[in-house]
Amino acid sequence: MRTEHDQAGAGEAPAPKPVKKNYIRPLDIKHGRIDMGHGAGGKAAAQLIEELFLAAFDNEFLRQGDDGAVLALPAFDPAEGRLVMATDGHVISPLFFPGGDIGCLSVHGTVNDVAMSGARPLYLSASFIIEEGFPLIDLQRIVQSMAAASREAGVPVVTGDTKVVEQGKGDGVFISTTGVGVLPPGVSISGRHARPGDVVLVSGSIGDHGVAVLSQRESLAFETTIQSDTAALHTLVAAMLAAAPGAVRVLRDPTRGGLATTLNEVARQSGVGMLLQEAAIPVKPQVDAACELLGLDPLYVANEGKLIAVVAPEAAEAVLAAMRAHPLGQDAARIGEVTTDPHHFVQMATRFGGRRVVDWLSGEQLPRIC
Amino acid sequence: MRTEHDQAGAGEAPAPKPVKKNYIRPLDIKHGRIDMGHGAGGKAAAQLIEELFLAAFDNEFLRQGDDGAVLALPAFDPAEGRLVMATDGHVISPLFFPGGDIGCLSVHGTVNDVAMSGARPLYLSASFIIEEGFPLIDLQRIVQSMAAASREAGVPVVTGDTKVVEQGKGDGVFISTTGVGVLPPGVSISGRHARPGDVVLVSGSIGDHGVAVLSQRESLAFETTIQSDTAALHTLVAAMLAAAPGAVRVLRDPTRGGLATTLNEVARQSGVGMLLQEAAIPVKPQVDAACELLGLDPLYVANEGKLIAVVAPEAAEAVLAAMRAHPLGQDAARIGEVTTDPHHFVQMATRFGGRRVVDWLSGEQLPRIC
Amino acid sequence: MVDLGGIRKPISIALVPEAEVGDYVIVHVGHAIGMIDPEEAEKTLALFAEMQAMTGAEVQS
Amino acid sequence: MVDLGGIRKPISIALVPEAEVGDYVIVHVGHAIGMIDPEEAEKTLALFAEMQAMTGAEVQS
Amino acid sequence: MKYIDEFRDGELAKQIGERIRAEADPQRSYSFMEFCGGHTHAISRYGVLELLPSNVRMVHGPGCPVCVLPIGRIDLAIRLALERDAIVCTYGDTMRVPASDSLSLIKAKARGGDIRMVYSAADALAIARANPQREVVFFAIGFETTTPPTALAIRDAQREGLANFSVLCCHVLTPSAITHILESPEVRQFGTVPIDGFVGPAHVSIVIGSAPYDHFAEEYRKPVVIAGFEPLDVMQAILMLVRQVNRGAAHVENEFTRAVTPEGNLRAQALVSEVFELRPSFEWRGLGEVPYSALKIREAFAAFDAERRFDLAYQSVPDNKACECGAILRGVKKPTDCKIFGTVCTPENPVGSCMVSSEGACAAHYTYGRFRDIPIVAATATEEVTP
Amino acid sequence: MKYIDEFRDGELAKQIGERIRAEADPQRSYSFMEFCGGHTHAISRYGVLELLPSNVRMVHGPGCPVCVLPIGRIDLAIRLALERDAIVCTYGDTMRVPASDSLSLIKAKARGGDIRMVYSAADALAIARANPQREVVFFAIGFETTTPPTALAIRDAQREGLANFSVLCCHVLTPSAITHILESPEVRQFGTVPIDGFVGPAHVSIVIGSAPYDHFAEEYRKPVVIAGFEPLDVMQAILMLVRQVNRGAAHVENEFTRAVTPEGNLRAQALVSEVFELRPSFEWRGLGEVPYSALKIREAFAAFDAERRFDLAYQSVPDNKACECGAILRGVKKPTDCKIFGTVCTPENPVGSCMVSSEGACAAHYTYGRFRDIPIVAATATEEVTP
Ligand code: SF4
Ligand code: SF4
Ligand SMILES: [Mg+2]
Ligand SMILES: [Mg+2]
Ligand SMILES: [Mg+2]
Ligand SMILES: [Mg+2]
Ligand SMILES: [Mg+2]
Ligand SMILES: [Mg+2]
Ligand SMILES: [Mg+2]
Ligand SMILES: [Mg+2]
Ligand SMILES: [Mg+2]
Ligand SMILES: [Mg+2]
Repeated sequence: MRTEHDQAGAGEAPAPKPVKKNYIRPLDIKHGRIDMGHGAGGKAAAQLIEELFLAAFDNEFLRQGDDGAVLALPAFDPAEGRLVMATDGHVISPLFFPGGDIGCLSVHGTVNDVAMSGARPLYLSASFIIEEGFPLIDLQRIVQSMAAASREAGVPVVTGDTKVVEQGKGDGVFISTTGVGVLPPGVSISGRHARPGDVVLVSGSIGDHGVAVLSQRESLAFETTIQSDTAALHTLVAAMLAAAPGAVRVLRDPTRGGLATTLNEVARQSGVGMLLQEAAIPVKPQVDAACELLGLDPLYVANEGKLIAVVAPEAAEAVLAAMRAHPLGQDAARIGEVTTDPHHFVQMATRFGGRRVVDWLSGEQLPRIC
Repeated sequence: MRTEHDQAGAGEAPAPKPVKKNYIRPLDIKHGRIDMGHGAGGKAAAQLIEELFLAAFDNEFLRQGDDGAVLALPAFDPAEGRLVMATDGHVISPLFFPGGDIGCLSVHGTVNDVAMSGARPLYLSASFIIEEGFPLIDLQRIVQSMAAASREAGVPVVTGDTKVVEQGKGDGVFISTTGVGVLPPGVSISGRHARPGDVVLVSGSIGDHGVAVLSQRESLAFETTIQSDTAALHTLVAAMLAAAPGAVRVLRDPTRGGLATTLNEVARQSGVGMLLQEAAIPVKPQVDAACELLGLDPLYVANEGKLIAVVAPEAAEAVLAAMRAHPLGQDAARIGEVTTDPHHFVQMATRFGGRRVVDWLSGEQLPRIC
Repeated sequence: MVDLGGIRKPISIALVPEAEVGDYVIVHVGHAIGMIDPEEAEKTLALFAEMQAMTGAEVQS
Repeated sequence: MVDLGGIRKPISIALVPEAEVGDYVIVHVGHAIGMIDPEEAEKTLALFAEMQAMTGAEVQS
Repeated sequence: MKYIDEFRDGELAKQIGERIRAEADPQRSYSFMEFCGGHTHAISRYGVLELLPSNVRMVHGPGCPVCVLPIGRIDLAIRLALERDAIVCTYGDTMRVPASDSLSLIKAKARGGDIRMVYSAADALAIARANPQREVVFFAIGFETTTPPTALAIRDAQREGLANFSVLCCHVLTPSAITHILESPEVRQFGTVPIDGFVGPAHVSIVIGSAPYDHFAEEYRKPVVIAGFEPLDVMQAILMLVRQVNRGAAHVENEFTRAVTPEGNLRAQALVSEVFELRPSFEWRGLGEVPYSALKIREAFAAFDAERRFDLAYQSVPDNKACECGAILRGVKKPTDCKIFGTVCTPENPVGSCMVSSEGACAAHYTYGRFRDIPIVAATATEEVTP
Repeated sequence: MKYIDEFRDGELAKQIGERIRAEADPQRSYSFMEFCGGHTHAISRYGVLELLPSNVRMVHGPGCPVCVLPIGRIDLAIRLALERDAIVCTYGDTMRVPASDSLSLIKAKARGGDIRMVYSAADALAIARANPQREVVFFAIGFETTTPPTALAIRDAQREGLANFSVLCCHVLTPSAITHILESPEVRQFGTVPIDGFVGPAHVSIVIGSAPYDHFAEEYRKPVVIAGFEPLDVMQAILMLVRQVNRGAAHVENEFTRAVTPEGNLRAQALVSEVFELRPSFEWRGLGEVPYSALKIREAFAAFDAERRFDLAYQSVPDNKACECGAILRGVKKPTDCKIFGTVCTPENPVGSCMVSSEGACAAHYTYGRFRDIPIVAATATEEVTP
């Protein structure tokens, strides 16, 4: 009788069942269709990428599995550095939100993906897919915001493309940006490099962007003074790398799917577990409240100006200090550590004193907020 | 009385009026909206780019005005080469057409834009924007076609992104690809480099792609054996450059807007005119017939595996021979020459013995065929 | 209009029309379905505190 | 179904029901609106050719 | 956040945990069923189980509104969207519940159905106003908490004369479900489910009051403690249940006095009985047909009843054979007893409805508790408060 | 392409050109109006003008169906799309004609109007079948050539009982327009427009036959030569006109005997008169109200008449003040006489309707002939066939 309920009590260790193989049903390519979950940045998205995209394109660069690819430039001396390339499509709705718009977002998002490899972002390209009927005044506002973000980041938009689709075949404007940058020799940062014992840092409070965007959704409409955190993080990265050369193992911006999904990605890529301290994770009270009201978990809400870093334990304080000295890292915090875990679980000691798994986002928590 | 009708007769030169300033009404940003014409690759698109995008992003790279930007890589020795970056969004409808699909098209289109600078294309990124409900089987077919095209071209897709938009906010799948390549030292090819006296070459018959795509449109549906010419042209470019180093001044792929629009772009960029020989322009009989039936002009129909080249007159024969020796240039032809013309008109001596202006595409001749 | 930690959102009080500005309500699917009685809330918290005292006492013993 | 230089497209022949396979028709907005009389076409071409002969003669003179 | 943060205090939690440990009789075990999904969620999300001694066990009940929705009902909603071209509005989690033909509302949406997630019944009404040329159906699910807003929407639609709005009513009743469990053979005859008491619903009780539970306490000799949805509420309720069990008592206590009164929200109750009446029988997923366990729309509001408007005939559809949801909802089995838990059935690809909502027993265990099944992690991860 | 390529032969063109040069009296000038846009297009696209001697001039007539459409009619179509939520189907070029409020059909589409380009009236019918819940209006424009397919569509819609299809009929009549020009004060009284003859319509004549032109030839003493749309047809017709003028003749000749008979397509004519009847008056852009110059749908087909169905009231709207389209359509002015030709008014931003279709006088000149106005280019570009 007792074993029938052993999930309900914690102790008196009944022989736990061996874990089942981490099997998930493969995509039903023959009958399946894309649904919103495939775009939410969680497990369904990861599965789609693995079983459909990676299976087709398979190459050493894509297999790096990071948000930017580190490349060799055959004509150049590799001792001078390597090229990094990253791309992101931006399909956010609404296009304008407190603290930003799709324009600056599309610059920051890609600058950050390049920066998360440790590279210095140099150039951007932009592909616009505009819906017939889109007001020119809105387009101008977006493009000007993009230009301002690009100037501020020092990363020019050097080439672009514009397509127009019929009304009802698009949604205002989609912007796909691609960035290239140069990775200095000796820097090697990747989601694959986390090791047990490493420290997990976050550069500031989480969930601001997603809450700011959701507050503008017609169906949810709530008032908040929260603004999107959208920002280019490459100078913060430079400061961190300078503070402790060689100690930063992983950098990633927790965008779609939020902190939880990003850390799960890293855990899987590196083959490790993580243990987070809920009490240490910075969340603004209004973000907490909005999540409470909407039934969301801030760990899964998108950020556009935050990064997580996995650093060697001995350098953690130095890196943290460098982050806090940077305007975009003032609220940086140490939020957990990397553990040995063949199941690659990200766990969290709750503020309440319990412990739980912080899993990948599943399904679609928040539609199209980045 | 006579002067009132002097446009009707050619000779007896009545004092021609001075040409009016090439003024066009500026965009009405305040009240205007994007219409399908802004995406058709003609003058309206050019105006949008100039008055809205260029005005905001203004930088030396964008001002190059070519389909790919030639960049400096600060960390590297410029004597080893320069980086080239190009991007294109692909929004074609239907997604599958005789001779190809959006997948291979999105590889060829961007490989070609990189190649048209004279660079060797090295890497591609791909951003997918997929409409909810899109069948996985179609997505797989597209991605596999893309992978095959990329492998065949030797240009891997090294990074990507996938977004999903709600039904009615997209159209199956949009693919934005960005390519980077390396431009060998000493190569300088640009739409700005045409000079009077130069020779205009085309690598084969025009209009195949557009006609193949249109034949699949539900509303037009006609039967043809014409296939899209979609192909990666970088090896053809390499052969041309090897045949006459330094002699190739302009390379461009006449995609949206067709041959006519591409040549007008070059004429404007270089500040020259052109005189084409209609009889010399290769057009397949079925393409001619389809255009006759649909009221189109093959000069404005898109190509995806053709290039135009402007070459120094003394090297024209050598370059033409190199083109004809390449499988993708067998039907290459010399179709005209560059003239001095402050109005930057592209003119054409008709097969009929007359002469006409071959203007930019205006409005939307063919919706979304690349 | 409810205010939760600075987040303000319009909700229907058709089900608790007696709610006034300043009252605390329980919100479910966009509707206030009941009010919070501050006195009772304090009592419950006091109960917890009492427990703390008790447990604390035991731990000391 | 019309065939023009290898392009085949279905059109309506409701306005020229007498058209048969092999006939040449004039197509306007998806409809055959009339037929081409091959004899008359030849006559017209002959007229042009005659002209050519005349002009040719003049140029020679 | 006032009246929230205070009830999530980790220090207090530890103290209450120690109290429970101190008062629970080590010679026996205690099994309490939390009826509500809200409690299931709180227990999982805050890690409440780790603060409990090992002889106090929580059994998940059938109180997750999404989990008890039978396939046949979702099929009706899907058909309205796909075959009748209606705009179907529903609450978020309902979108992912598996239905027939490998469909779900979200997949039906991907197949072209106009299916919209709403935050409240009033949003569905607004959609109906904005689309006068379309039929708009609100797929209404939930217990006594979500019923009053649905009743309001129907009443407002009638007042406005909104001709294109209707409700596919799937509202169910908490007391009937509890009775059904207590009447089930496992509990009554075989005694295989040793439920020693209930953590009573929070929000439901705000509406219906605490009085309706008196019946169980008396009839089935089970203590009930109505508790709020915050983790301290749950812990306090567990302590109160332990004390009742220790005393051999079986009455209704109210931990949630700050919001729950004996009589409940009378205005809401009146509105509900104006619009709805008892349904003679309704199928619950896992529990089967349960007599007088649900509501239907009264004759006076028949125009707004999607079942009448579209002449829908309910067709029962058996659950996936491997799925143990039914037994889990009755407290007879636990998620890990299901052969496909965590492998074929995951939150991304739920096979049963318990894997859908984070209030579902399987999803809660998968998402928050899974590490506890896994030895290698459990060894380093359990931070037990050893005495 | 049989019966096409033969009529585009450059060598023959040169010969006919020399013939015209040889026969045209150098002491006088010849002005011929090509009524049809199809001829305007052929002249421009193939560069026919360069093969003519300088004393033979071509005047563009009002035969471009898009150019003669008055603003008020396009406004009606736009309003059907934007205010009545109808699907409006129309032929391609009509999309870009400027209307009131800086709109055009393409801009109305960008503002959310469901406006679709069709290749044929039958496509509009197919759209109506596919969208039974929507009103589908075919915005029917054109001369006698496009009228029979519209009539067919209406008749088929009636036979099928297609309840959601209607036609906004703007079909106009060629003979009325020609008469109107010949009656205009410039031509009749002031003699400022020396039209010496007409190149008669190609496709229009296939339908109406050559007989209807006999009237002008007699009444106004103007020769008419019906010509095909290929460039050699046009040149041959010009030669035939020169010969008539030289002889002082004024009769109807038919260069297009391969397709045009004296009586025309009787079946098409019968169909048109079954469905349509004469409109007492119709506004033409540039020509103003012209009595009995257009068709309307007969009472028997009233259900398919968008004007009746939507109770539309036509409202005349004046053209842009700067626009000289009216005078150009009457042959009184030429495109370069317009102050905004090629500057404010371009094919991308047409101000007047003549700048829209490539058959329009202004667009044709802008697109194909503009270099001839420009000295520096003309110097190198004119390849005249000097005698
Ligand atoms: S794991 Fe899935 S299939 Fe198994 S009981 Fe739970 S919901 Fe049903
Ligand atoms: S140029 Fe434009 S405005 Fe002027 S007459 Fe022609 S169409 Fe009218
Ligand atoms: Mg990226
Ligand atoms: Mg990114
Ligand atoms: Mg491009
Ligand atoms: Mg839209
Ligand atoms: Mg990233
Ligand atoms: Mg490009
Ligand atoms: Mg391109
Ligand atoms: Mg990405
Ligand atoms: Mg679509
Ligand atoms: Mg190009």
